[in-house]
Amino acid sequence: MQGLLIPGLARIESVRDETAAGDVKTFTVEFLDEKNRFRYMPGQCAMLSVIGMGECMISITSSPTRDRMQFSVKRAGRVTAALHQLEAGHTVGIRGPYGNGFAVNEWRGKRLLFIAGGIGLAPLRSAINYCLDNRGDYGPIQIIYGARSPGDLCFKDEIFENWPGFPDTLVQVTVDKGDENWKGPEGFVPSFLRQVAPRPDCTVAVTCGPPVMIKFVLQALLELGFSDEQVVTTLELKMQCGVGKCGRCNIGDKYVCVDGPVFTLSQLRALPAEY
Amino acid sequence: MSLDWQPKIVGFTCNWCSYAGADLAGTSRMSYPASVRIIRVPCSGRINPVFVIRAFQRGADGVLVAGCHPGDCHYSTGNMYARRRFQVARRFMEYLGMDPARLEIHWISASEGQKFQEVIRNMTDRIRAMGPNRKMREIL
Amino acid sequence: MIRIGVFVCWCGSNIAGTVDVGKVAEESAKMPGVVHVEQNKYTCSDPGQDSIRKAIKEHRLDRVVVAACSPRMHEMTFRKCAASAGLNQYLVEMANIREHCSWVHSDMSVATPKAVDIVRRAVAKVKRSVPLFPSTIPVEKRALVIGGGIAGIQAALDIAEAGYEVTIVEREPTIGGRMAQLDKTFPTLDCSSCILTPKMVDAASHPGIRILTCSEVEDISGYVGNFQVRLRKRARSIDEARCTACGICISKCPTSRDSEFNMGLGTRKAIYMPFPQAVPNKPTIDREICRHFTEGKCGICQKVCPSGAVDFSQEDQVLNEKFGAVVAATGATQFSVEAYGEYGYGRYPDVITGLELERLISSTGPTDGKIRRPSDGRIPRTVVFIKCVGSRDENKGYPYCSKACCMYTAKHAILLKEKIPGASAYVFYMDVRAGGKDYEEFYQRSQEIGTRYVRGRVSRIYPLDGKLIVQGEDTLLGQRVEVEADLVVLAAAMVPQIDAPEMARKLGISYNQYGFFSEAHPKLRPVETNTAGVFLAGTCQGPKDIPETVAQASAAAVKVISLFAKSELTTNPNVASVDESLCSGCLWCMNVCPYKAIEEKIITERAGKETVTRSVASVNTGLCQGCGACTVACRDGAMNLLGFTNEQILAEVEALCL
Amino acid sequence: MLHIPKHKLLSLLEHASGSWQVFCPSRQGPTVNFGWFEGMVDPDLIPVNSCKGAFLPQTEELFTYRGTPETGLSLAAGVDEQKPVLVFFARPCDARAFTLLDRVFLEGEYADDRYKNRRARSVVVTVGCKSPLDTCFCTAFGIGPDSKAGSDVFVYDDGTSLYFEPLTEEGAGFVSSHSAYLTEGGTPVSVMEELRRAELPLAGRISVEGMAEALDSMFDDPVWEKMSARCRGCGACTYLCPTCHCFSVFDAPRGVRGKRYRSWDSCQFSDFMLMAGGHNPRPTRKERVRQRFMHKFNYSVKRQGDYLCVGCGRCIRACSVGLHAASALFDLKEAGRCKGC
Amino acid sequence: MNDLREQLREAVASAFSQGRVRSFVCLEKGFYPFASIPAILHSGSEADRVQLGLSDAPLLAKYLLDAPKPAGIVVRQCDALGVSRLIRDRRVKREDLYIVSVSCPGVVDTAKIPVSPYQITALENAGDALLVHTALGRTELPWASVLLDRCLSCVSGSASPDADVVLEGEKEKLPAPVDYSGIDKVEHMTPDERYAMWEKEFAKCIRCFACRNACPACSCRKCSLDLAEPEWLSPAVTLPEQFMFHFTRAYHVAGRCVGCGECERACPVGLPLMKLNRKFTRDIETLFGVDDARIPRDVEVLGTFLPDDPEEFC
Repeated sequence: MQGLLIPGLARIESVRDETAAGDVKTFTVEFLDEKNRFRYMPGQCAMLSVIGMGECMISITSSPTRDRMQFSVKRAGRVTAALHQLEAGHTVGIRGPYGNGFAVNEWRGKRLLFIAGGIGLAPLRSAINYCLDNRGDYGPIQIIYGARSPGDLCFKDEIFENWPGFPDTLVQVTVDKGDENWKGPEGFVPSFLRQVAPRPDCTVAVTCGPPVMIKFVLQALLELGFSDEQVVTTLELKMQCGVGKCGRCNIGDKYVCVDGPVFTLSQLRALPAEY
Repeated sequence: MSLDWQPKIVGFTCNWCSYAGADLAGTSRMSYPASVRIIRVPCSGRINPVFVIRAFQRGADGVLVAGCHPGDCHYSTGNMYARRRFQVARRFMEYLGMDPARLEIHWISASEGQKFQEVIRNMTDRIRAMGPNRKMREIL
Repeated sequence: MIRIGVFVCWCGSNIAGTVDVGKVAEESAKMPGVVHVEQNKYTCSDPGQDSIRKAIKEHRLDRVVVAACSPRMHEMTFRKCAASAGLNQYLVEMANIREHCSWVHSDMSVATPKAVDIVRRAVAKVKRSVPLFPSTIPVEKRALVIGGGIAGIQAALDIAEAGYEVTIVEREPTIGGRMAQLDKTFPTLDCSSCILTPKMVDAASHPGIRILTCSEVEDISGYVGNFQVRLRKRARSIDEARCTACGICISKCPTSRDSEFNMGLGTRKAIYMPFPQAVPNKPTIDREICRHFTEGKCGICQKVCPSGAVDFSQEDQVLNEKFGAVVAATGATQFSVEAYGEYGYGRYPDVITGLELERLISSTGPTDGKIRRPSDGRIPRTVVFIKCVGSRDENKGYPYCSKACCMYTAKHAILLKEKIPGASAYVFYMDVRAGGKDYEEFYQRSQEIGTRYVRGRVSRIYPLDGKLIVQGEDTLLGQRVEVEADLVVLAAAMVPQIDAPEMARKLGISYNQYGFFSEAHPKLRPVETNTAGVFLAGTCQGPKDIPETVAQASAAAVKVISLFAKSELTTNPNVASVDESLCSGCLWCMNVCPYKAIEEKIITERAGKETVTRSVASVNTGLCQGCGACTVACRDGAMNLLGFTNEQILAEVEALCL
Repeated sequence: MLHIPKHKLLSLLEHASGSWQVFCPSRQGPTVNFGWFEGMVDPDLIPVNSCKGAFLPQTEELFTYRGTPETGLSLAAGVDEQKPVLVFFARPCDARAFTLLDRVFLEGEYADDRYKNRRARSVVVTVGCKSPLDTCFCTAFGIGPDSKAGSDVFVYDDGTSLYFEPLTEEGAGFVSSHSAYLTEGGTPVSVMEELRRAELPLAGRISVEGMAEALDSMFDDPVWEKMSARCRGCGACTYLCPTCHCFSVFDAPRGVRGKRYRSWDSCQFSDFMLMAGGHNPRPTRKERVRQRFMHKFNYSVKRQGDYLCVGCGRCIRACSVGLHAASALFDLKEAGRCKGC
Repeated sequence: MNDLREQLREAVASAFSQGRVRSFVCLEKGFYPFASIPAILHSGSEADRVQLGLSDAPLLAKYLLDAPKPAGIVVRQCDALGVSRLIRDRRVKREDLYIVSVSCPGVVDTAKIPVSPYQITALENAGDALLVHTALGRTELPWASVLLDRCLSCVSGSASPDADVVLEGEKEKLPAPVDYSGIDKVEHMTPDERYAMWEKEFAKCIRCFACRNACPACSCRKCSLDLAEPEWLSPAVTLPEQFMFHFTRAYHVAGRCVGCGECERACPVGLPLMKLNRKFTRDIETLFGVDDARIPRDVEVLGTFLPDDPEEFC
C-alpha cells in the first residue's frame, strides 16, 4: 500500500519459541500482497505492527539469501507483548527496510568475528547466514555467543548443528550459569572473549547484545588489539517513524533509524553519550 | 427524529442494590425500553465520573449512575462519596454544555425493581425527545 | 493468545423466547478474542456445565463468557465449573441476557441486538481479566469482649459455651456494669442483682472465660481473625490469689470518698469493693486517695490483712494478645443533667437522677433500700418525675429518644408507691413510649396505682421552705401546674461513653453524630460493623433496655461463633491493588477507605543513578472489602480494583457504545 | 501591481475557499490564531501559533482498519482533501520555516507522502511584516519583514489595500485566478521601503554567529543545567514553533475497527524517549532542553545545513518561565564566551 | 521594596551558611526586565540572583519537587498555598523545607499594561500606582488595574503562617472576594451555547500540557493522562478528546485548586482555564459549605461527605 508510514499486511507463517522462558519468539512472515515485499540487507530493520496496538522497530533476523522473512522478538513492552499473543495464520503489518545494515560487501575477504549476547544474536544471525550463504567471499568466521542460561540461548539448531557444519566456521557458546546437562563453558561473554582471544588482524568484529555486555566486549576487543574502525555494533532507541522524521531516535546529529542502527566504534565515539 | 430510534444508555449500577433492582425488574417481568446496557460495579463509589465522559465520547446518548440509597451502602459510605463526586461532576458536565438530562443519578434499592423500570422509561422518553447525543462524541 | 469461549444459554424459552440466540452466537463469534461459541438449552444444567468443561479443554479456552442469567444467580456455579476444568474461576464473566434482557423485552428485534451488546461487554471485560487467587488467613479462635456489663457477660457466656476462649476486659474493678446498679427491672419487677449476679458468677467460674478487671484496651491493630491487642491491667494492689475477701482491710481503712457505684450518694473506702457481690470478689486500692500512696504514711490494710494479700508494690501490667474477633460492649453513660439549669440539679440536693433513685431504692444502697431525701434523710411524700432530660431535645441535649426512660420512670413510680404507701407521684412527659412485650400493660399499671402523668415540660424548680416547687405546664389542659415536691427525679438520657469516639478509632469502626457505634447495615447487619471481625452488643450502639441488650449480645456471640467455626478465612480477591510505579503517595485514598485497609508503605527504588525511598499506598487485603471508592479518589490511576479494573470498565463502556 | 481593498479581502477568500483549503489567521477572542478558514480573516496581528499545521496537522489519520490480527485485516489509507492548500497571510518567518520543514519531509531517501501531497500544488501567500513584534528576531537568521523565501505570493499592506506580488508560477496562477477581485495599478513603494528599513530591537541583542560551531564543544556544559532548571516540561514552545516537527504514531482501536494516527509530539515531554524496557536516554529536563536547542542550533546545521529556528519569537511569547530561543541563544553565547576566559 | 529584597537576599544567604538548605527556589532576573524567572540556587554565593518579582512572576511551589532537600523557597501568599497543597498531597515534607515568606503588594500582569511589555525598561511600584518606564518615557497606571487576577482576590495579603522566616513588606492592597461573574455568564447560557463556546476554546488547545505542568495541584509522578494503558486520554487531538482532557484536568483539581491561575498564565493560546477551575471551587463552596475552598485542608472536600449532603439528581 502506498504511504510512507503505512505497513503492508503480512501473514504469520509460523511462530517458534526460542527460549525456555518463552520471552523470545521468532516469527516467519509472508506479505499478503506481493508488491509490499521489499529487498533488504543484513542488519536492517523493519517496523512491525500489531494493528490496533502499535508499532515497534525490529531487526530482520533472516538473511536476504533465504526466502522467508523472519523477526525474533523479545517481549519488552505493550506491542511486543501483543505480538507474542499472535499465532500462525494471524496478520501483522510490516514496513521497511530501515537503517543502514551491515557493510557485508566491505567485509569481503576479511575474517569475521561475531560476538552476541541473548537476543542480540538476532541481527547478527542475518549477517552470519548471509556470509555463510556466500561462504567463499569471506575469511574464517568465528561466532562467540552467550546467554544467561542454556534455556536463554536462541537459534539453538543453528548455533549447535547448522553453523558449525560450515567450513572454517567456529561457533563458541557460553552461558553465565549452566544447568546439570550443560557441558559447555560458563562465564560472561566479555571474559570468555578474553580467554578465546581472537586475533585482530584483518578482522571485523561485530557485536550486539545487552548494553552492559557491549560495554565490556568493546573494552575487551580494544585490549585484544582491535581498532575502533574494526569494531561494529548496533544501537537500539525508541523509534516512531523509522525514516528520520519523527525526531525521536537521534544521538547528536545522527538518527539511529536511518544513519544506524549499525555503527563502527569510531563513529560512536564521535557521538554524544546520550543513549 | 424517528420514533423507533432507540437511544443508547449506559448504566453503571452497584452490585448490591441497583443491579439487584434491575434483576428484580426482570424476575417481575417489568418491561422497559431496550435502551439501557448495564455495567456492574461493586459500589457507586467505584464509578469514576471520567467513565461517563468516555461513554459520551464513544456514542452513548445517556448515562445512568445508580447506587444504594444514601445510608444503605453495602460498604457503608461508598455512595456518599459518589453523591459528592457526581453532584459536582454533573454540574460541571452541564457547564461544559452537556444536557443535564443525559446524565441521571438515582438511588435504586434491591427491592425497587419498579423504580428501575420507571427510571429507564422516563430517561428513555426524555432522551428520545432530545435525539441522539452529538456532544463530546467522536466520529468513527 | 487470548482464547475466549462464549456460551449462549437458551434457558429453555426464558431467553430463546425473546432473544434470537442463534444470532447472538453468530455475532459473538466475530468479537475480538472469541475462538469458540456454543449454545446450550440450559447452560447451568450438568450437560451444560460439561460442555463448558469440554470446550475449555478441546479449544484451549483461557477465558469464558456465559451469556445467560444474572451473575447474582449463577456466577458462582460457572466459576466453580470453570475451576473444575482447571481454569482460574475469575476468568469467567457472565452476560446477563435474561433478567436484563429477555425478561424485560418482548420484541425479538430489539432484544437480540441488546443481547449482543451485553455479550460484547462481557467479552471486552473478560479479555482484560487476569487470574486472581483468594488468599486464606488463619483465625485466632479467641474472642475479646470489651466491657463487662450485661451485654459483655452475655456475649462472653454464649461464645464460651460454644467452646471458644473469651477474655472480658472491664475498666472498673468489677464486672456487672449499669445493671448491677439497678434495683428492680421492668416490666417484671424482678430484682436486678438476683438475675445478674448468677450470670456474673457463671462468667467468673467458666473455664473458657477470663475476666480482666481494672483493665483497658490501649491499642488494636490487625484484621479479622488476627487482631493484635494491647491491654493495660491497672495495679489492684491486691494479690487476688491470696485475698479471701474477708473485708477486714476495708473496715479498718481510714480514708474514704464518694462511692461511684452509689452515684455519689454514699461513700466508700480507699480500699474497697464497689458492691458486696462484686466479681471478682476482691477489694481494690484507690491509689488516688490511699494515704500510703498520697502521703507515704498508713498501710493499715497491709497490717491487718490476715493473708498478706495487700501488695503496694504491684505495677500495671501490659498484655499483648492476639484475638480473632472483638465484641464491643462498652455500654453507655448518663446524660449530665446540669445542662438543665432550670431543674437545679446540683444546687438542690433533692433533685436527683433516675440512676441515683435506683441506688436509694436498692437494699444494697446507701439507705439500705429506704427512699430518703439526700438533703435531710426524710421520707418523701410527693415525688415529681421529669422525663426526656437530655433526650428528644436538640437544644440542651440530643434529638434521639433514650428509649428506656419511659419504662424505668413507670417502674420508679410503682416502686415508690410500694415502698412509701400513700406517697404521690407526678410524671412530666412529652409522650409515653411503651413499645415492647408487656410494656404498655406495665405503664397502665403505674397509672392505675395513681401516678399522675402530666403532659408537658417543667419550666422551673425552686426550693420553698423544705419543699421543691415544680412549675410546669399541662399542655393537654393548657394550664400551668405547680407541684410541691419533696423529691424530683430526672429521667436522664442514655448517652455514649465520653471516650466512645476514641474507642471507635481504636476499633476502626465508625460512629454516628452522637458517638454511638455504627452498625454495618441498619437493617441487615445490625450487630456487625464495617470492620470485619468487630461486632456490637448493647448500648454502645444506641439506647437499649436490658432484654434488647441481651438479645443483641447473643446475636453478636453467634457472629463470633460462626466466624470461629471456620478453620481459616478465604479473602475475596476482588480487592484494591496499587501500581507502585504510578503511586505518588498522596494517600488521599486512605481517607475514603471505610475499612482502614490502606496504609503507607515506604519503598526503595533505583532512580537513574541513585536509590531513593518514597512512600506509596499499600492495601491490606485482609481488611479491604473491595468497594473501590479509593480507585476514584486516585488521580494518578495507581489504585485499581481487581476484577473491576479501570482497563476493564473503560473497555466495557466502549464495547457497549460501539 | 494587483491590489484589493482590505475590506474586500473576505470575499476573495470566500471565493478562494471554493477551490482551495484556506489556512489563515483569524481572531479567536483575545488572540489571533492560524486555522482553517471559517469566514474570518485577520491580516494585521501575528498569530499565536505557526501555520505549520497547514501541512503537518496536529493530528492526522494515517489509515483506518477493519478486522483483527486474528481474523484478518483490511487497511484504508487516510485521504486528504482534494483541494490544494492555500496558506494565507503567512509571515516571512513562517514561509521560511516551510522551506526548513521541506528538507525534513521531502528530501532524503524517504519523502513523507502525506506532507508532500499537501505541499504539492499549495500556494503560500505571505504578508510583509509591517509591525513586527518586540519578540521578533528573524533578522538574526537572515530573514526580514520582506523576505520572500518560501512564499509564492508576497503581499504588501499599505493599511487600506493589499498589493499582491506573485513570486512563483503557482503564485501567479493563484493571483490570476482571482483577478476578478483585484485591480491593476500602483506599487506600494512606501510600504516596501518601510519593510526594508524595519528594525528588530531584539535581533540586536542576540546573534547566532558561530553558534553551531560553539555548541560542538558544549554538550556537557553546565549551562544546560542552569537553563533547564526552570523548565516546566510542557510542549508550548515546540508546538507553537514553526519548525519543530516531532511526531508520534499510535493506534485508536474501536472494537473490530480503528485508526492509526500521527500526532505532534514534543521532545520536552518526559517520556518522549521512554523505551519499552523502561530505559530513558533523556531522563531529566536538562537532557531534554539540551536536545531541543542542540537540535535547533547544531544538529540541524550539520544535517540540513541550517538553523532550525526562524526567530519568529513565538516561544518567547509562549513560555511562562522565560525559557526560549532568545534567552537560550543569549545564555549559550555567554557560556561559550566564559569557556574562552 | 528594595530593602525587602536585601532582607530576602540575606535570608537566603544565611539559610545556606547555617546549613539549613541545600538548594533555594526563588525568582531571578529574566531575559526581559519585566519578567523575573524561577531559579534554583545551590549555594549562598548565588544569593545575589534573588529577585522579588514585581511583575509576571511565575509560581515557584512546584520547583520544590526536584530541588535538592532540604530546600528553601521564597513564597508569597499564592505560592504558600501551592506549597501547602504539595505538603497536603505529600509530595514534599514540611521538614524538608525552609520557607521564607514575603508579604506581597500584588504582582503586576504586564498583559494588562497598555504598552508592549517587551518595551518596558523598568517598572516601579509607587504606592497606589504603577510607574511604567519605556524608552519613550513614563506612564502611570492605577495599581488595581494592572494586577494578576489571582492578586485581585488574594487569599490574604499577609505572609503565610507556617513560614520559617517572615519578611514583612508592603501588604496586599486590595484583597477582594473571588470574582465569579465569568462563571455566571457561562451558567446563564443554554447548554448548546455553552457547548459551542467550549468547543471554540478547546479547538485552540494544542495539548501542550502547560496548564498541567504549571499547576501546584497537578503533581502526580506520572499523569494518568499520559498512560497508554488504560488510555484515559488518546494522544489524538480531536474535540472529543479535548473535552475529555479538560474535564479530567479540572475534575482532578476540583476542591484542590488553590486559585493561583498559573494554568491560565501558562497557557500559550489563552484558554480561560480558571473558568473551569473556579466553577468547581464555587460549587464546592456553596454545596458543601466550605469557606474558601482554595485553602488546602487536611481532608479533601471530595474525599469526605456529610450524611445530608445536597443532591440535585432526581
